[in-house]
Amino acid sequence: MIWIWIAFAPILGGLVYGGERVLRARMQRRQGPPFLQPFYDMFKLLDKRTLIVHAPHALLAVAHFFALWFSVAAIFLGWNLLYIVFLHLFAQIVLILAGYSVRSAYSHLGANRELLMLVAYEPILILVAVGFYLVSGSFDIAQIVRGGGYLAQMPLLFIALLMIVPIKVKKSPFDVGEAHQEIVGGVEIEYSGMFYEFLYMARFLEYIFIYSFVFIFAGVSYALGAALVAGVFLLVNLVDNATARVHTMHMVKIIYAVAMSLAIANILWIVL
Amino acid sequence: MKKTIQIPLGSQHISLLEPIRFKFECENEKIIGVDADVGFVHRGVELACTRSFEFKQVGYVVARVCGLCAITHSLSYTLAAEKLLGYEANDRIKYLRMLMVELDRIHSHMLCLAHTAENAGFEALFMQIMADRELVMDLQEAISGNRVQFDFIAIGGVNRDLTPELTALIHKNLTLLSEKIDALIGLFNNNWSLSLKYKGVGVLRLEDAYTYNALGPLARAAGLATDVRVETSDFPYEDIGYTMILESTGDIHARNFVRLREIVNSIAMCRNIADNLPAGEILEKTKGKPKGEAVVRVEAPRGELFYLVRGNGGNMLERVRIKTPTFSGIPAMMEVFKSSEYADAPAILASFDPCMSCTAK
Amino acid sequence: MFKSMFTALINLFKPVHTVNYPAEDIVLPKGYRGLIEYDKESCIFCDKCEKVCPPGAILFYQPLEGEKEYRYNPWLCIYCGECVRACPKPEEALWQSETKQHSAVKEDGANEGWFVYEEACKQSREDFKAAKQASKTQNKSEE
Amino acid sequence: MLLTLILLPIAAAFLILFSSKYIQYFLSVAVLASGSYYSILLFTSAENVSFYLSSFFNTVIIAADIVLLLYFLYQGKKYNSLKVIVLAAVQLLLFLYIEHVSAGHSAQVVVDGITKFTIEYDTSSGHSAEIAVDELSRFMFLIINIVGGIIVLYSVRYMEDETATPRKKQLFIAAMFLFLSVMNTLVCANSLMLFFFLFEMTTLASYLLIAFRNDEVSRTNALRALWMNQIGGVVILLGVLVAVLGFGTVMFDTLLQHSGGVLFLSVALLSMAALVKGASIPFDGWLLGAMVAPTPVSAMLHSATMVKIAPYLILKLAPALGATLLGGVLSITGGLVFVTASYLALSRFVFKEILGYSTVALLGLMMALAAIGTKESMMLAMVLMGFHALSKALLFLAAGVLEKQYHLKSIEEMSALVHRAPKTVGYILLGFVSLTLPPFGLFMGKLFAITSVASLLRERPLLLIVLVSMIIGSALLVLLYFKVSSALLSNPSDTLSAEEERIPYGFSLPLILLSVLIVGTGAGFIVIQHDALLALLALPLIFVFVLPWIMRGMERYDRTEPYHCGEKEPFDTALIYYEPTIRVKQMIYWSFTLLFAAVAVVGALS
Amino acid sequence: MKFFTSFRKKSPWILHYNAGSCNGCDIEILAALGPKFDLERFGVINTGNPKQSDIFLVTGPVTYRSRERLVELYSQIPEPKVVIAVGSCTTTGGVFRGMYNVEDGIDQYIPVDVYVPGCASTPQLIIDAIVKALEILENKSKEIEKPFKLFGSVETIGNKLSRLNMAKRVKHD
Amino acid sequence: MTKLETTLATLLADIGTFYEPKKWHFLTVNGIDLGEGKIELQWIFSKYGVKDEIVIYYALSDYETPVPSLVSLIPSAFMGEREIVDMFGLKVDGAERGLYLDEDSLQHPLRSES
Repeated sequence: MIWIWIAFAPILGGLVYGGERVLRARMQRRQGPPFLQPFYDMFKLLDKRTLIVHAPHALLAVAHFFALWFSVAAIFLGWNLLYIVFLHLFAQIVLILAGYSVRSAYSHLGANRELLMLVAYEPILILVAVGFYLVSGSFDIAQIVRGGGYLAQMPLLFIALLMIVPIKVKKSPFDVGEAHQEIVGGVEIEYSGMFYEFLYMARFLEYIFIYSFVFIFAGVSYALGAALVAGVFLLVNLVDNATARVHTMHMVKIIYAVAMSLAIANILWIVL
Repeated sequence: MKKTIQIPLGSQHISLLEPIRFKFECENEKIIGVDADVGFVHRGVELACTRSFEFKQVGYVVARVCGLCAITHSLSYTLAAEKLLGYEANDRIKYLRMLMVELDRIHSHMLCLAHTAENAGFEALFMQIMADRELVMDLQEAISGNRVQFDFIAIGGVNRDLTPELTALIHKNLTLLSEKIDALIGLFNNNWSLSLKYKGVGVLRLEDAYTYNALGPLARAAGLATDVRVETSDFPYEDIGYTMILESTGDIHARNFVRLREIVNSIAMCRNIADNLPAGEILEKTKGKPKGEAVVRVEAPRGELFYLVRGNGGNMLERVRIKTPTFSGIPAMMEVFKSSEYADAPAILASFDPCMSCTAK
Repeated sequence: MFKSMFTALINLFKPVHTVNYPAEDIVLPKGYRGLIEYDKESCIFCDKCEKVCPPGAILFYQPLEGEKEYRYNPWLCIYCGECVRACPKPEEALWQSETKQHSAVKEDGANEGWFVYEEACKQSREDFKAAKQASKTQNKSEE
Repeated sequence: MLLTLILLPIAAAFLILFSSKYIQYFLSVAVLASGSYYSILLFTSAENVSFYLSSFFNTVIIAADIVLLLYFLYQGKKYNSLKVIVLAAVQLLLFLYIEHVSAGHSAQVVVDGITKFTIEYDTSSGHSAEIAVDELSRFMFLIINIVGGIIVLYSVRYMEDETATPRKKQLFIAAMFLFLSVMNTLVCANSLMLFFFLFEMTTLASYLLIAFRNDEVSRTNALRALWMNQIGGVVILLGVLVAVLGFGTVMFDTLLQHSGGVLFLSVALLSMAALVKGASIPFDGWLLGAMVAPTPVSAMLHSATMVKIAPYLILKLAPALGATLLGGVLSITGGLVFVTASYLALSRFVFKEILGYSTVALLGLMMALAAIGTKESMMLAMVLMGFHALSKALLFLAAGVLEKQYHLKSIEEMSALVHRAPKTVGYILLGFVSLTLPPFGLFMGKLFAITSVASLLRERPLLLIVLVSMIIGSALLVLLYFKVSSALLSNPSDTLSAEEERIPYGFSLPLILLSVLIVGTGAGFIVIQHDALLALLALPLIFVFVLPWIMRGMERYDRTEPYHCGEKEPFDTALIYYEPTIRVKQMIYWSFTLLFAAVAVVGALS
Repeated sequence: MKFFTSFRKKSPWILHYNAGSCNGCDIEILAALGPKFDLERFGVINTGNPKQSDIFLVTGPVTYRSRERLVELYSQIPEPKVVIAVGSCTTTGGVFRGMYNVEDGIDQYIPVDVYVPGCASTPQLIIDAIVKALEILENKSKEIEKPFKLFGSVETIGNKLSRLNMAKRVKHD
Repeated sequence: MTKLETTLATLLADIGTFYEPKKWHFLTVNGIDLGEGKIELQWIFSKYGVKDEIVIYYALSDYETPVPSLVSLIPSAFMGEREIVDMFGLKVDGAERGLYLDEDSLQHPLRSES
């Protein structure tokens, strides 16, 4: 059963993404694309002629996708949260190396920004994991989802997590890594056709990855988890529709000043 | 011995509507040097106006110099030609011309605001302004028959008249629009992320505005009180409730605000015109051929548009000199880019509302 | 920011602005400057429209015998309406309709075909002139 | 066995002076092989041994110490460095005073009346021996002999390209060998006086080797390294003085058996020496300056082995630190050094300096873990030491290759290096990845460190600072390493033909050895820790095996050029910098100086 | 494959380039992306990146300076691709036909599939054109389409093509 | 509109005494080809806040005489100067060609002979 979930994780993420595009359009009072649009895009991309800049660059995108899938699978398998965060870091680094491996200004800028994003959200994710550990006594997700009451014990950590969700799903105000109007998609820029598809699907997996973190805050109650995810999903899109993109350094500063202190305060609260 | 990174912006870039090529020398993402190439849209209109087109056609040709300020281009040319022909338009014509120019200003300013928002990464605001902008686009289409290229002004008058239905439509749409603009003013003032992105970014100081001869909304945002609408006597702007809008900070926020408040002012002027339209012919026959030299300045949405037309009494003109607002704005623009962040560059660029097709002709 | 968030939330329950265009039609306003239409019957072949047209989208082909042929390239036309204003018989011979032109595909030869036609028109004028000249001289010689 | 470890390098050093190139290779391989063999053997035999030094030997050491300090004095006078002179004089006075004081306790030391020239083996005595091999020492032997041996092997090849007289080259290699021996002795010294002597020997070694190229820059940097390290010597002597006055002992183990009283002051002073040797801020200056030395020196002294004295010393003192306030302050200092040094490294552009700063940072982390003082955290500190030595040695050696083969030092010049030197860049990337990413040892160490610190949070909330700095520091290091790789990568196209890169065997063999060790030990560590995580190993496998295999199939795709907005402009990469302003920098230095002083104050107060 | 081909028309991503137009058509493209006309209904994303685009929306009569960029961008779009010339000056040169610095329509340089009339072209016309382009896109083969002219000297073109591994497919004349 | 005659030699001095940045707005440099190799150059200024106050300095010249650059007085003049360099093929110190025209474009298009 778990393996089926893992296998269908990208599709699940695609549905979330499709839903989001519709939702965003409606918030802007547009009709918006069809719900299944991400899948249309996927199939179309498979059909395109593939132009690559050079082989390692193209293959690193594939590696990014699979490494990300691996980390999402680790979530479903209930592994140690810390491993999952670092596996995800591995996937991101692969992408960053890909960004650096072409001689293109935008790709490099995008990779730089991805790195800074990493610096911003990774500590928060680890602190969230530490929070879970302190409350539940284990880093293992399998253990964590058997417990409960996380929201009551670590509300500030939850807010800190909320602050980094826009970074991960590339939503305003923290969509600096993609920043279409500035760096035309950043690291994605040199990909086309099939290899771009891997990055496109990796985005679906990012959705699953970050919303899983939101989900496990509910602990044993799956209904609450679903409600949390839905709520956060709506909230993130509302914020996306109400903010401009901030600078990369602003983002890092905001995350460090606000989210980090919230997280630390919460951990102190648990500990003391 | 830090090396710098060269970031291209253009000629094709998603944040650009028109081809302009910037090459930013950046340290990290901070711009320390700018190189600009503005000649992508050069078509040779000035020469064509004197070689291939007769003076009556030139009005339609120069309108195609720029889609956004089409009406001001044809208006400036027409005024110059009328001066050469010794013709003075009646009040109805003047009012109708002013109406279209102000409507054009509203739509151009709104486009600029939307584009600045888009380039600042605020997609929802872009959509909101574009939706509101459709109100004025519909109005223009109803009045002139086309959304962008109005071809409304001809030598000797205007091509179309205002019917009572149109007057009603103007009132209806502009009332709706002014509510939306009020909401926008609140939004631009209060949104936290917009203030990060706009306030204190891309500052053009007043001294620089003087030194680099900035003009139009850029200059007014820096506090330089210049507006061709008060510096020429071709149109009775004072009669229809013109006020000069000035801001002092000179950043993107100030430029946006100048535009927003000018939209409010233009809406009021348009409604005044629609209410108090004098009677008269809309198209009068003109006689003769242009002879002599005439200079015309008109306030386009981006600033002063300057035409110098010289004719020698023939069907063909001798010289049509077009000096467009963005052409004068570029030195100031390049100055402002320095020491700002690359991440702000698209928004700064859009806030200058550059019009390359004007610049390169 | 919170106000915009609230607006976005409210917008979810408001009707969309979008017009589902190809499925449902957008009504063009009265006086929309659409295609230039021509009635051969009323035309007096004064060539005024051809002369005033800024891009040269109206051309008259001059066959050696018979009436001139009117040609119009809607993909070159800038829809300014100057031809209609120049026409001595507006609304009869030449008028601007409110229909919009459809897009062309390769087969329509929007550009290449017109290049050929421009050449042909120019040639036809010269040929016609030459023929006229020839006939004139012929007439003269006959006389 | 221990004797072999100590004496063999000395013998080799002697022979080197009279040998040609090939014999040099042979000797270094021999030392590497036997050193590794014996250290592994020692490591696997879980037996603690100890030695007593004869009184003659002690006298020799005292004499040597005095000579050494006088040499420092002389050097200070020669190069007109007041700091060196003053510090050397202070050390000399302190040293003589301690000798004078400890003479009263000498009855303990020369027990059994051994007067022979040799070192004698004795396990029966209940007294402390001058040399005692414990678990920690055996682990250090592994690092010193294997990593150090590899570096020596590398330095033989490296010296071939150096512009210096043959005699000087031989001396250099001999010095490297001698250094191995010194380190081997240092990590099993139980006597504080012996430890001080060897500590000063390492200072001398780094001084001489930094000054190897003998130009202006090396000279000033060497002097700076000298006086900064002398501060370490001074605090050690102070610590010894306190120990002697307080407890009447100059032995580590005896000292640590005591409790209360001035113990904490003594321990604090000794750990301050660790901070100095570990080049923690504000002493980072000397390690950075040391990067002008030939690369094997940087690899050996300044990242792989010598600076490891710092965490070693803290680990040695850890039983006394435990859950005390002093331990807390030390671990916080370590954690903050980790963050700050990672941050400061972001503004550097010389490749070796970046490596140097990241060494400072990771040493801070190790010290923090060691100072926490639980069994688990100490074990992790050791693990980190081991993996760090391997990875950093690899990186430094690769940096040396770049320096010798391509004459590149600054990363700014390394743009698109992957095109010219794919293999070297591969090694560098392996080094970076092994320092940050799963499934390699260092990453696993950090991971377990987070777990272990998190588990202590409830008892010791102060450790939250360490935890947070660990997390942020790791993130900053990731930023640092992969920012650097931005310059190396950026390949225009893989269809351009390039000359094949040839790394001489003298260079490639050490690199390969280290890489194999990194991967092997990482895998081994995973197996020991957690069998289930073996799946993680699949990740690098993707890169190593699957991707090149697929790469062949990539021929069929069409190539295109990068997007430049439609223009055809070349693009120069450049690094991004995160430079602190001068005020921030000053603040950092001042606060760390205060923190350094706080260690002593806390030690004195508790 | 037929299965994948059918998705082409459901996800046309556009690249917009202004080759010297008066920006009237450009603002209409922007308006078409706005809420009233909302091109995203058709799955359109304005990617701004040739490598991920299917539809090349060009405006402007091709000025001398934008020729190379036009061709460069065109050749970076992977097949199958459709080019739409928006506005009369793009189609035929429009009012700029015959001016000294323009090239009378983009079909002098790249193969155009759909010509949109209008000066300026309206969002309705642009939507019409995209709908038409989608039909064309669906029936296109994946054969490499090449621009009529490449820039640079002949030698460098040959070099470039062989370097980009395209030489075996594109026979340049 | 006031037209003041000047010469290329005295241009810098004339405009230097005339131009005050806070009073006058520099519009542009204009050239008009008078035929037979003669060219009329115009420097156009307008006054801030005053109705219809335009001052045009003009000078007669030919294609070959170098035109002095006003950039030292008016930094924003370089755009206009580059334009006349392109359009008339004049020589202005410090102004490069190529603002609008490429190598294979029609060179100096606004000359009457072109």
